[in-house]
Amino acid sequence: GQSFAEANRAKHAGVGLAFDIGGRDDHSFNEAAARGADNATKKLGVNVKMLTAKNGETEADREQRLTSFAEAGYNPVIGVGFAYSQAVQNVAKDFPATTFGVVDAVPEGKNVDAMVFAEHEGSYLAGVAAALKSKNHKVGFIGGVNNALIQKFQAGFEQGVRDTDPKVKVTSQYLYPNNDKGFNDPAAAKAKAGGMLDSGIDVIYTAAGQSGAGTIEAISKVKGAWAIGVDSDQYQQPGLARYKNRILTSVVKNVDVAVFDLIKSAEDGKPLTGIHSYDLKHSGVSLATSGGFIKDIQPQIDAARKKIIEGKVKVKETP
Amino acid sequence: MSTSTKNPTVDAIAKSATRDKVILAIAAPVLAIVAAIVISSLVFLASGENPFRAYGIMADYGHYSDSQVWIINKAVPYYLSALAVAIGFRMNLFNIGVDGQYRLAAFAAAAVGGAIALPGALQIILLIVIAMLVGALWSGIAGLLKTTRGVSEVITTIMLNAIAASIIGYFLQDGRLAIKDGNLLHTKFLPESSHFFSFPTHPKPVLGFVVIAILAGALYWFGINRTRFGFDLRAVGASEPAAEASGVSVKRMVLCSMLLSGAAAGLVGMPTLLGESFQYGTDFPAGIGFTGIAIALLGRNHPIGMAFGALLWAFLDRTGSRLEFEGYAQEIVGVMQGVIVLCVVIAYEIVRRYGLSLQQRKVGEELAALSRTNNTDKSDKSDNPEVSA
Amino acid sequence: MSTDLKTATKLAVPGKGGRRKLTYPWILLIIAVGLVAVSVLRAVTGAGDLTSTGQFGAALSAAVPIGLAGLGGLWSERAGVVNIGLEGMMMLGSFAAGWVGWQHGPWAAAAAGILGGALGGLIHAIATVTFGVDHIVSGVAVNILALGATQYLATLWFGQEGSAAMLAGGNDKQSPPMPDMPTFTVPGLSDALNTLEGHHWFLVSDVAGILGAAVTNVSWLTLLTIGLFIGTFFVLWRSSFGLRLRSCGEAPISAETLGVNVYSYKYAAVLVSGALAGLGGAFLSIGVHFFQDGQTGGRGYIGLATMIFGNWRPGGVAMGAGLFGFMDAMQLRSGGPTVHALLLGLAALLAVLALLRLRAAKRTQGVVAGIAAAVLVIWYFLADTVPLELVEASPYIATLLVLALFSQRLRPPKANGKPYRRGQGT
Amino acid sequence: MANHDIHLTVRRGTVHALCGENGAGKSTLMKILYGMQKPDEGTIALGGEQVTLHTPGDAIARGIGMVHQHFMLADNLTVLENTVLGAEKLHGIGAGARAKIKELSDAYGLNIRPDVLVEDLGVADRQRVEILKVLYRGARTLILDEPTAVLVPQEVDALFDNLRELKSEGLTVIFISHKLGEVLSVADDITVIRRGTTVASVEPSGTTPKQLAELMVGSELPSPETRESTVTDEEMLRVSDVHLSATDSDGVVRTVLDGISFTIHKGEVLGVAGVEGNGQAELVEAVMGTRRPDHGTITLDGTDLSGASTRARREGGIGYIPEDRHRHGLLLEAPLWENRILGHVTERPNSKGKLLDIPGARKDTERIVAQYDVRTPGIEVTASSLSGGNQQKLIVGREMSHHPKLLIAAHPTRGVDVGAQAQIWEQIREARREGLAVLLISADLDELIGLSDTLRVMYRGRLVADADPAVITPEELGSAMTGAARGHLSAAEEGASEDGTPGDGASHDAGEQEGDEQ
Ligand SMILES: Nc1ncnc2c1ncn2[C@@H]1O[C@H](COP(=O)(O)OP(=O)(O)OP(=O)(O)O)[C@@H](O)[C@H]1O
Ligand SMILES: Nc1ncnc2c1ncn2[C@@H]1O[C@H](COP(=O)(O)OP(=O)(O)OP(=O)(O)O)[C@@H](O)[C@H]1O
Ligand SMILES: [Mg+2]
Ligand SMILES: [Mg+2]
Repeated sequence: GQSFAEANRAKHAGVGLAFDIGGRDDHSFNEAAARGADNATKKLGVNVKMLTAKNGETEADREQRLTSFAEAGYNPVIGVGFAYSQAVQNVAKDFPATTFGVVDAVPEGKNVDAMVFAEHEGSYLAGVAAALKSKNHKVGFIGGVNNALIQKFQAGFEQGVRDTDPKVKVTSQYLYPNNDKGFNDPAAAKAKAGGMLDSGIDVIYTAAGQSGAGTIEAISKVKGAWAIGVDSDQYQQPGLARYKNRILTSVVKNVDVAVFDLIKSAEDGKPLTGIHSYDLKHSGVSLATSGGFIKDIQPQIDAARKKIIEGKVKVKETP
Repeated sequence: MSTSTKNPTVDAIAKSATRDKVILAIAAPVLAIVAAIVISSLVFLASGENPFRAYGIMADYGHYSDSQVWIINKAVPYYLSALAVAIGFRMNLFNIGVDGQYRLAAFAAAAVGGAIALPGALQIILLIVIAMLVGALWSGIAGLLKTTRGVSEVITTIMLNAIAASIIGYFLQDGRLAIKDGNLLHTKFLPESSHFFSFPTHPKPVLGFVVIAILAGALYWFGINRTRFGFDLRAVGASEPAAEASGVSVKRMVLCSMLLSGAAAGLVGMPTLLGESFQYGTDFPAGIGFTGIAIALLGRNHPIGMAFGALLWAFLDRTGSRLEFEGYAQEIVGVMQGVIVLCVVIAYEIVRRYGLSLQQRKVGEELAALSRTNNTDKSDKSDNPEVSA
Repeated sequence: MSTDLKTATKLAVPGKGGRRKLTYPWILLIIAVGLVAVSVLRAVTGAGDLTSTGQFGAALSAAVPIGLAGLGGLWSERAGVVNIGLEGMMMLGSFAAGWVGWQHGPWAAAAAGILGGALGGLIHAIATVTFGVDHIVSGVAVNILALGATQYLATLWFGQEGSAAMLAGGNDKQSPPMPDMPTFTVPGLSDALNTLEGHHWFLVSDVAGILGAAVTNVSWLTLLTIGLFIGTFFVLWRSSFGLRLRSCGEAPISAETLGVNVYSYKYAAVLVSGALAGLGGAFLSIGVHFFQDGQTGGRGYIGLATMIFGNWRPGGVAMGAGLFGFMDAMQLRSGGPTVHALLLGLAALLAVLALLRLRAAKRTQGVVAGIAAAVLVIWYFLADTVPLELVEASPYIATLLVLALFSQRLRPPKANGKPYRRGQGT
Repeated sequence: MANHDIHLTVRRGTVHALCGENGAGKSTLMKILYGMQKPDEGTIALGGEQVTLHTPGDAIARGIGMVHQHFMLADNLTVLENTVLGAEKLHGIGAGARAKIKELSDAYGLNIRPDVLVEDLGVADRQRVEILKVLYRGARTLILDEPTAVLVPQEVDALFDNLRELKSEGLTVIFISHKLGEVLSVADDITVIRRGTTVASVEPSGTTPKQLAELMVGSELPSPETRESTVTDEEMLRVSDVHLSATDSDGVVRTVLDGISFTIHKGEVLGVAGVEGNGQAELVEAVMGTRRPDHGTITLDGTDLSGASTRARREGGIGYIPEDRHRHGLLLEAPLWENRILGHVTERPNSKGKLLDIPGARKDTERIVAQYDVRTPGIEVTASSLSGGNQQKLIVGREMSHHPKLLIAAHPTRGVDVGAQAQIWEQIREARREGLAVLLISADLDELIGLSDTLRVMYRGRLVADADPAVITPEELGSAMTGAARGHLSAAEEGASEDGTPGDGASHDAGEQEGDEQ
């Protein structure tokens, strides 16, 4: 019979934003992407439609979501999160006239804009801050899931600590070896952080999505310990307002910037394609300063940033 | 159908009995679906939405060809999973472990398939056999523990699911059996020879594995209903002591059906592996084993019933995300699915009980009628109708 | 009348041996031996976290939700209703707690969790008791329904654009955060034990570490849970209500002939079961301050396993949950190295088992245990940590092993899972 | 309809007996009196006052107590817990209750041990617990549904003493039994029920068992008497030195069968008597292969079956009428034709090769229905909708259809009405004439004595005595069943005094010298 696309010939409908599980208000990179799109609505007046993944999705579900957007005339269509990598690659083939964007992955395709971030560079700065702030000379890293993306955070952080103060011991652990639950399990992070704190670690950097709230809570129970947040400026999050004085800083991934760039380019008729790396140099990643807790060490941090930007320090992507 | 009794009324009685049977068989699902629609509508109304517009959107979106292809492709693994669960159900075994079994099986097949390349169909056959063997092996542990140590398979399969996930996690790492691809880890891509054929439908192809699913369903039906083995299996399911006394080795049957269930579970991941992804990665679909339980309940372990169940499930999946597009919360689909399963199991039980008492009453009436007509037989005193069992 | 006429099969050989009843001195002795063993293990392997206050505190909080689910299972199954819907009831509990908690605080959240779980129990009771649906089937249906309902309601109540909940930090998958549940610390004692623990003296510090967990930052809900366990024992085994309830799980038709309204006891049991599971779910939300989709993470099923593990008795369930919580906390807190240390402990345990089996003239079992012990020792010395995956799976493997070894000694309620209809007895 | 137009009047302080054939509706009537079932119409008056009984609770509150035909005890609870269950308000569940139980136990000589688990009790003990339960609730009217079915005559006497004692205290007893001798000896009034209605009320003094029997069935009672002996000297089944032990849930190993040896010849019926629970069921299971003996051999028609599976044994020619047809004989929710396949799925006409032959099975089911007079409207109905007797006839038909060499018949007529009973007996006799060997287990001593060519008595897992059915009386057999007599029981006096060792009675082949009945 007839397919949906044939029956519903599309006109330009706006921007389609497909979130990973977590949804638009995940206080993390979904939220950042949404902010970018909201910005575009405000500044460019484009219409934005957002859809969210459900738990336990398969490739087919993700492809369907992207296809729905493309069919309905949304352009560009952006998949937020590396889970959309394969789906974007497949669907982009079917809709050559539509621009697809994906955050955190590099699928192939002529009409695909791959937005990747130099998390390792941001994490390096976090490492610098952690090394300088730790009184016990012990810092910790908690990853949600032991995958390549999170390993970038670990690698940068460890290098940053080492380069700053070789005496400081870094302990890096993951919540789950390969279960996405790791991004969604604050109780586990709380237990893990508890273990680290008991062993004398007093600064913990957590790259584990929503689970990070667990670390921050555990830290709030121990005097003098600091948490380092990830993705968004967690100091500003309403859900964490109670603990904001224990959030040293956050490694912010400016997904909003990337999303806005893509939308703007498409509106301008020259849609971005290919791989776009949002690194320290291009303010794709940054270290948040809310709360002013790192004011005292800002010079050292700025120095480290400069070295990276100038290429004097090369941050590794794998630990 | 003919009966031995010479009484002419009996034939009519038998016919009406068959008719009742058919009516009762349809009554349960109809009752359930009506109840489910009513309850879902109430949920819609309670959340201030118009249920009929929602159903309209779902029906409309479901009828497009791309939706239908999508639904069929999605239903195939669901169906296979339901089949695996149903094999256990037929003898009162509760294989909650289909999820772990199919994932481990698909992973093993993917790992082997990525490493070797046999020519043509050989490769596909090999991979399917490997998957079935691994699935059977994994469920066999539960079967063995049940037969030798008397541990409930409900518990062991739950534990085995978690352990399977860890095993896969251990091997699915760079340097072990996986390669890194961006942020994903997956096994090596299968060679061309392991790609299963597909039907060139429009706009997307229908997975060729649907043929295997249909074959498996037919085999299941035939095996259960037409073979000695199937009879033994059903006997154990209907009454373990009676089966034991009849000469069935219950332990052997438990082990056998656990193995078969696991082997069927091994197929669940194959349509995806051989038809879509061609590798097993961290994003390989999980949770189909649990969906299979729901669908087996929905289809009452009947091959056709489960086919409808699988299609219904896939339809809800497909059209649910359309609802999201239209501004509804797609999670309503989860509520609908839950309500449908609950209504089905309750409706089925009500209808079953009603049918049983109806039959007993009828038997009583008929025997009374018979004994009135054959009143000459004075020693006829066993016709006390038994109504309560 | 010849009063000594007995069933021959039962008394052909007068009962000798068999299960020794666990009396309090025995239990104390076992605990003492266990403590010494763990201390030795800690000293030998240097895995300090094995007996730390933090470890035991975390173990306790990991054990509470599982234990509550297991206790819920116990209530229901003691009345003859298999409850595989515990997982769903936990979800309802944690959802309800998250929903109420951010507006009315953690105590209201706990109460809401209880009600939410009881609602799940009600559905299960209606299906199984009133309609006679197969218990496992109904339980599965409850799980599916609870999952769907919580996800749907979460989008509606927490994630609605611009709603108060969203502004307070909620989203489609998560409720806004709620305030802290107060904890209690026994002043003085806690610090003293903490100091003692810090000295790393053999046994003394270990005991101090363990006791420290019981007096430092303990959630009131944990205390409540301990009370519920003890209360369950007294209600079910020492009250007439409990006697009636258990009789429904052992011989419902007999109970019926004695004027017990079996339906209402089954209803009561399944409702309590749901309420307990719901409280377990609420404990999870309260612990992390919000409800989250997928928060229960299969704990309902694990609870079911601990119930079987615990032989349908509160003491056993508590032990099972404790063991599971301990393993879980250990793998989460310190990961590979500590679990690695446990390899040695397990090897020692197996060696003892091997000796016992050999003495009981069970050669093959003894030899198998011995070989397993040797393999573990070799493993221990060859590697200095164990893979994260093994660590992650260790609680499940432990449960499986325990069930495989001891399942024969379990005694479920006799009419557990059997359909019961009023007035259909013979 | 189980009951209609029932009229029953019971005088206070009497023992009132209720007789009627199987399935006549006695238990149903009593359940109505006890509030377990509701009558569609009619009234119940207690002490002149009209009452409605909705639940057993109502009945208990009005002083009615019932001892059910099947024990109503929870195995995993203690005697005390079983007793106080539902009546906790009276004396609590602790010391008060224990004291009260002791008092009642002493007063009526019941010998109750309150803290034992019921599962450790024997049949007679359980029955006393049941009576205690009723007394504990202060019942003034006791209903006893076939209390004697599982007791040996000596125990029956003891029970009747108890009943007389209760009567003298002013209690009313309603007593159900098939055993007319008993009824006449203990009852003050007798009511007879047939097909769900009362047909007569008689005084025991002016009635003979024969008259009573005719009232019950409306015709003469059939007897299980075997007319001529058909025993040959061809050995069919030989069981030698079988020993079986079982491990219970507490891990205690118990001997269930010990030193069991016997032989059955073609055309011979070997009856095994014994109080239930003495190992008869396990003996049957050992011969059927559903339980594996620790040692010993079982040989059928020259083939050693000791290691064979149940299926191989059935294929080898063992037919089986199980004791509990609902549990072991039928798939209750399956149609009759599937039940016809059960147990013989590997044999014609049920299957060809590995496949079922459904048309064949159906056709043969119809034959069985016709030939064995199974009253059913068709073969599609489920087994559960047939009455007990018809279910049993179907089982007998099924087993006979495969021309077994050995038939194991465990309580073949239990719960079966008189008509069906006669048919089943006749079928067994007929097959025996054609050379069938039968292992008969029955609690009905008349049936056992009447049908058997040889009798053995089982006690505590051993065959302790043998008897000649031509001369033995039920009383003598009963005393052997309690373990009071051993060895050969052919003459009453000798049998009682002979003190043969248990192994003695078991090991000698009684069958061999007893081909000379009648
Ligand atoms: N007298 C008591 N005082 C306080 N707590 C108790 C007491 N008795 C039991 N408990 C608690 O309740 C639990 C009951 O466990 P369990 O059911 O195994 O007891 P039990 O003594 O074996 O039961 P029973 O007496 O019925 O045989 C114990 O583990 C303990 O935690
Ligand atoms: N509610 C009912 N309606 C119709 N028939 C019933 C009902 N309940 C029981 N029956 C049937 O009525 C018959 C009488 O059963 P009952 O148990 O009263 O017999 P009984 O006289 O006690 O026989 P027995 O000597 O075997 O104990 C049985 O065939 C039973 O299946
Ligand atoms: Mg009866
Ligand atoms: Mg009766």
